[in-house]
Amino acid sequence: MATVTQPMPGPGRTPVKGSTRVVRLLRGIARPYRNSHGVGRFMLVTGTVLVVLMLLTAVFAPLIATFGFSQVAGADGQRFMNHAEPGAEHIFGTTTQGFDVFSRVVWGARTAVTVVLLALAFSLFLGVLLGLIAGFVGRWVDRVLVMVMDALFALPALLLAIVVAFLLSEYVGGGASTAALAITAVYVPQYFRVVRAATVSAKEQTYVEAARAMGARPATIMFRYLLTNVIQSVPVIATLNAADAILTLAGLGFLGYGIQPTEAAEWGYDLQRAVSDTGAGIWWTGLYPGLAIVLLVMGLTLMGEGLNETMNPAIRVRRLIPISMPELTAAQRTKAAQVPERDRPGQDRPVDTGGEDRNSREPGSGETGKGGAA
Amino acid sequence: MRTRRFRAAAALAAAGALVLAACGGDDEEPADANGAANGDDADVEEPTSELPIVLGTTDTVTNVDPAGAYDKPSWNIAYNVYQRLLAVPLGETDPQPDAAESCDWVDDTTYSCTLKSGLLFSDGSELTAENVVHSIERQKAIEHESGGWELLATIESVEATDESTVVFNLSTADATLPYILTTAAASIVPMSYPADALQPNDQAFGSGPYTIESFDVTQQIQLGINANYSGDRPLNNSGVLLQFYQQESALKQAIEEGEVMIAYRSLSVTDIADLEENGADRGVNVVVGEGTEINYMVLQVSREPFDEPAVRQAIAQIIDRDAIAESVYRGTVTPLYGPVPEGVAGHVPSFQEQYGEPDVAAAEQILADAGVETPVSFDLWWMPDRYGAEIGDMYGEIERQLEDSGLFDVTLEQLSWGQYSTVFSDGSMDAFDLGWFPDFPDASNYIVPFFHTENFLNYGYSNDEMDQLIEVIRTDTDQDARVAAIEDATRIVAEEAPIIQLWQRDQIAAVRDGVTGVEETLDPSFIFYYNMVSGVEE
Amino acid sequence: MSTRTAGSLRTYLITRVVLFVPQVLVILTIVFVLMRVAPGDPVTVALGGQRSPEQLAQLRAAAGYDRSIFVQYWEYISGIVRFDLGTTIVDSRPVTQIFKVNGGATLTLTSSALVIALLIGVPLGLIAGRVRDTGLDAGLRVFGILTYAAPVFFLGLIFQLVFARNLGWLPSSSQASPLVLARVPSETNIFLVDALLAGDSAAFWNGVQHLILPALTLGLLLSGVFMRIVRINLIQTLRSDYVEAARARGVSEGNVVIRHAFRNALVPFVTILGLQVALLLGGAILTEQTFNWNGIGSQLVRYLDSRDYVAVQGIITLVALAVVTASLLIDIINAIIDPRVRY
Amino acid sequence: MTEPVISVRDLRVWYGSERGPVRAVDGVTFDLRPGETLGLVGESGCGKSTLGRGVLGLLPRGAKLAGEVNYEGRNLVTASPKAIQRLRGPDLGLIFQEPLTRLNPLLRISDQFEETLRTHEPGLSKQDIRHRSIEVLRAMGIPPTRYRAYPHEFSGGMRQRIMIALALVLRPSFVVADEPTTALDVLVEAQIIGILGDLRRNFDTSLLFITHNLGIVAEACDRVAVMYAGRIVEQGPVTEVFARPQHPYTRELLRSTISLSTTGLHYIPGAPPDLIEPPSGCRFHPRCPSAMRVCPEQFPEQVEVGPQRVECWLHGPDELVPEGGREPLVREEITVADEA
Repeated sequence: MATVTQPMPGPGRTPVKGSTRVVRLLRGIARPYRNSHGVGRFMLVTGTVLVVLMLLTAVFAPLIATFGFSQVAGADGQRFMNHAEPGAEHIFGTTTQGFDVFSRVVWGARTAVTVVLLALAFSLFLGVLLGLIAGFVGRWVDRVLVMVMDALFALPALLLAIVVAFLLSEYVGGGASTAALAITAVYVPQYFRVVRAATVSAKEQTYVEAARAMGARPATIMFRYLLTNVIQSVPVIATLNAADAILTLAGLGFLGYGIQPTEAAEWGYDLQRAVSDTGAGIWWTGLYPGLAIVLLVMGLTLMGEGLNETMNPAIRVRRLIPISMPELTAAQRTKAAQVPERDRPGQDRPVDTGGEDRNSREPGSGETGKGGAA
Repeated sequence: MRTRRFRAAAALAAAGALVLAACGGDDEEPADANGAANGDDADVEEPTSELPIVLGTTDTVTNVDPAGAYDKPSWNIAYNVYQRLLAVPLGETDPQPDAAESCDWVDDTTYSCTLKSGLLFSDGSELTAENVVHSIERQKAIEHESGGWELLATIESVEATDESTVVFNLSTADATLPYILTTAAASIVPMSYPADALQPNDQAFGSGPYTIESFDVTQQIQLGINANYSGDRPLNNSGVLLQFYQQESALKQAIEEGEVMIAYRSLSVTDIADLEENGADRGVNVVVGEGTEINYMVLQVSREPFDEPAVRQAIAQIIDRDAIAESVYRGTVTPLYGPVPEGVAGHVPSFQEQYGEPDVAAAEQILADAGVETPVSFDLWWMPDRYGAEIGDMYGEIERQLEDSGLFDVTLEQLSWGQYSTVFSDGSMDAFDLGWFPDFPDASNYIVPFFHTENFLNYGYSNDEMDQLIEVIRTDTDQDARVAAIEDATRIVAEEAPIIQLWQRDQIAAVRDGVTGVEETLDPSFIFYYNMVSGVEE
Repeated sequence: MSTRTAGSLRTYLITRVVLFVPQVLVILTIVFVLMRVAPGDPVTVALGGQRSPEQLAQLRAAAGYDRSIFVQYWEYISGIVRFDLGTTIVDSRPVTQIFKVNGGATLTLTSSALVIALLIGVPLGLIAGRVRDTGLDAGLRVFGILTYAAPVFFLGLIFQLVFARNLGWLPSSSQASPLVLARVPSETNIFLVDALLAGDSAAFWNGVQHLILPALTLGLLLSGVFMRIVRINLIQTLRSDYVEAARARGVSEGNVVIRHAFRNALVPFVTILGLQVALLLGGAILTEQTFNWNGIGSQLVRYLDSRDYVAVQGIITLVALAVVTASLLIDIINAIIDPRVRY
Repeated sequence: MTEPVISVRDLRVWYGSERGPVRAVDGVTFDLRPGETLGLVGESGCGKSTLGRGVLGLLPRGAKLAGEVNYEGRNLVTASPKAIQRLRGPDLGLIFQEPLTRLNPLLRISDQFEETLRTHEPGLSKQDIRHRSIEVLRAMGIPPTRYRAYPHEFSGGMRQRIMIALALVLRPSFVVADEPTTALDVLVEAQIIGILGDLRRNFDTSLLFITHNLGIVAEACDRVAVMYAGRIVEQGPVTEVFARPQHPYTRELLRSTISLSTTGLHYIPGAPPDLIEPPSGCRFHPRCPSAMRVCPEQFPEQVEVGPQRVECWLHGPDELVPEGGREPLVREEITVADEA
């Protein structure tokens, strides 16, 4: 009863050239934005703007920041004041160490983005690898991996990250990669689950069987199937995880198990150092790194939820599109002669439903997909 | 019974039934010295003039059994719960009798003490020479991993020759034994303490002025008055509440909110600055007492580049301790120009005498004279988790000072204390930071462990003249000769610069209005005598 | 026929409990492996540099760290069965003691935060789901995201600044004032309960005042998450077949939403609640740190700082056990309230 | 002839979509008399279910409804939501396609009956409710002992009977049964059909029976309406329509049905039309084997052919067919394009 028939992507289509591939990629990225609307679009766009701003800050940190993240004296060799109030030279003021708060916040964006990207890359790699192994090999390998992953999932994320960061720092010191690895440990299980589920269902797909029967390499087909399946859910999980990872990183920094202060500027550490300042009425050392965390996490969460709203069929909202209903043509109209008494012109003015019935499923309900919880 | 009495006092304080303490109370006996015998009506007889002191701290207490503690916070409780044979009175630097009537050298390796009579533990048992023997022997038998038994290493045996006489036989001459006997490691414990295991913290008791009422290292330790205490220390309060805080800022907030009356160790630099400036409006004052905690940088003398004295001297010539104290610590530490801190007999600002003001040109000259190629590059290690967050800032500052001279190329490296502590003595670091709290306020404690050929740093420093001076410092019972030797040693340190002392830190406490006695107890001995403190907040 | 429900419920519960054992074993193994990949053994790490190598070796032997890893693993597991998690190195406390003494604080904090989160998150989630895609929904969602996005220590800091320092309404740290803590005897190690047992209403009130800020901080964090889950569940329920069927029977909109949608939206929420226990405990670590709350989290940090692996391992073990047990309990509760659960 | 219970006039239901309005129901007219059963047949996606729901005003947000649904002198299309809600249940009933998900899993069967009865007859005592519910359930073959059971404790067929009981406990005069047996096996299907037949006989309930199973229509319905692309292209008494289908689509549909005499499988080439941009003129013309030139040009008039009413130029008033309009339509390979 679905009313929209769209051409199905199939094997018979023209091969994709390089440039079209880029176009398709761009289209793919743009799709959620085009398809979204209402609150979802607001969230998606706001989130994207915030995230892009932060990304730009991270990339162009050397240009944006007025000073280095551990610089305590200007170019003239004149030392910065400790705890200087926000002003012309230091627009966000200086810290207890005499660092420029604005520059620390800017460099902190670079740290956060680096760590989170690293962590996402690591956990995607590990999660995908283990998920594929579990899904393909099955049997006891699968069972063991699932148990281990479930167990990791059950441990409080921050606790796990703390312990891993703590253990790693004994080996390799507290750098960005340590923090990234600590965070990785937290998110591997999620990707593992997605990939494993997709692999298992790919194995059961009838057309994989069919392909095998026809002598095609099932691996190729499975890979394609997997890719499309996994790629659909990864953006949402990845953005939401990134948001969570920022918080975990900040938590680690706040507790002192994160990136060490001489290595990079890190918001959580700065906040920790600012706790005393706040008590002394020095608000600027804590406020700005705190706001930076809030903005980035909010941006990522808004983006993730917005994406979820447009990509997850279970909660997707159909856009309400105004319909203009023309009068029936004479031919379409039932002849007056055949109509009992009450037919009067003007009676068939279109009526909008919807006041009462907010049920937004498609007509013919039964066919709509029922997705799991987001 | 004890607990109930204590709670009554606490309740009074909390309810605000406030009578300002008549501070003072010299050698007066606690008002209820016999209260324990009176039993039930102790509540009625409770002195209302002296209320428990609430002391907030960020320190971590481990064990109150002296056999299981070698850290300042735990020792500090031991100092208030147990007696020792000797003690360094407040404001002085020489050991004086505490539980002992008198102590004397019999010969170079024999030391004999006579106990005061009539000393009682809080459970009513008597303190005799047997207790001293038991205390020392179980320390050495238990060798607890976090105990301070190493301090007693030179004591070969202890014997009680009679009820009140105890004799120490040393394996080698040790002039510091009287000092060692003032440490908490030599606290006298009851016979009921097991000989081969630690006494549980909540069952610990001694013959000192306080008894432990309840013990929770994570939140609160309650100390009540030991009714049996008959020592010389005045008792200016009716008990002590030690409230623990994890964060310095929380401690600061607590004293501002009036939840604690004293904040002692540690407040951050920012907190102290703020309290000094604005604390008075909130009823908080900052009290500073002489302190003997030091921080220093060790140079790996055994190999390049620091096997060349000129390189070490050049560093000593460049480092600007004032800048560190001002910019990083904002005046909460004092520049230290020699191994022995100010306030300890034998202190000489030898580095200042040797090098004067920081001078890059002079350093350049020193290096040029020795034919050292510049820049000299080396790794400089520090740990972020031991001596406060400012250490990192300080090494950032030192790196800048050295590199700005153009003579050095410094790579800062850090390691957490757990790893750091295992590797600093294996010679793998070019240069590294450490800190030191003295075990007792004697200069030898700042010289012997560091500069003897057999030192705990294992950094390759060896100097025959120094070893001879140390022999004098260690064994000569003539105090003047020792001090002279210490001063000589100090000058050699400045000349050779194997270790560069950076700062010494005062003891800083914040107290609420109306609290007295804190200033007196903040002396170089690094012992907080709770009994000195009195007063109730308005 | 009516025994079918009870029978299947019983079967389910038995299966669930039986599954609990391997689940726990896996978690314990992970914890053990995790702690054993650490460089050095617990004794060296905690005391290295303060002891000579010979002494360290002796201490290691005494603590059993010189034995094979399998023996140690066996000791660890069998220790847990006996509820013996070893003794901390730095201050010689039995690890179980940490839970006895400090567990109460964490329990107080987390349970009151949970209540706050439920009180805030569930109604707001229901409202937002009901009015989805309106301005109110957008506002509520942004609120939910904001509470999630603000790190607990940042939010806590702001609360302390505003309510404690500037307004002076509430105390900023600890479970109660030191003198109040001192006068309430510890019976249960849960301060508020102890205060009630002692009949000390002033102490109870003092404890409540101290609880408000930390519980609110942690509760708000969780309320955003709860709101999000409830909202999505409600949206899915509102488009479910039985809701449409109810409408087709002319059931009033109010009844449809309350009886059919709300109730049914909360069932999956209870299931997910099990996973939130982990989030709650993670948040508690930071909250305890921020508010000087002497619970398990701050103990963990304390022992981490002093490199006491025995304590750290013990605390992680018990936290993991707590999480698994909580999810077991929630599954059981879920099985009872949702008649469909059966295996 | 008795007055119709419900009379639908030019009913249209359109949905919005990205590409334009979806004309799911596009001008439908029919009447239903008391006790009469109208079978509504057609391919999937032709608007059957939408029509069924549109009559009861149960449409998703954003759908537009026009035309008339006259019930007891009221046009339900323009009636207030509150008013329709009051009618749903006691007057208008709906039986759904998928019984497994239509009962609230957390409520006992008894709760669901109580709720339904309380809503519309607030004065009823608990005793009465129980009595009435059990009575209906018994009629559906559900033993009273199961009254307090939960939905998941019943099989699919039993659940469908419970759903029917729930719809009927208020004795509505008009019931839409939307493929009530599709999800069930054949034996249960027969049972349900039997029950619906009883209902009609005993209570004079009129039934709009939506199905794609022509066999059921033949067995259970008095009249049949054939729907294609949002229009009813042919309606009339079942026997007549099945014996003498007048619309090519009806013919094709009947040919596609498998019966014992079927020798080969027949299907209608091409897919159901796009409801956003339906074919011009007669919507069936791209797939119609007897398409004429006029078919894509003009919308066919409704004409009466015997007892049937048909929308097809084959029967269309000749005066309206333009010159040469009866020539067979020459088509490009339209079916292939459709399938691609």
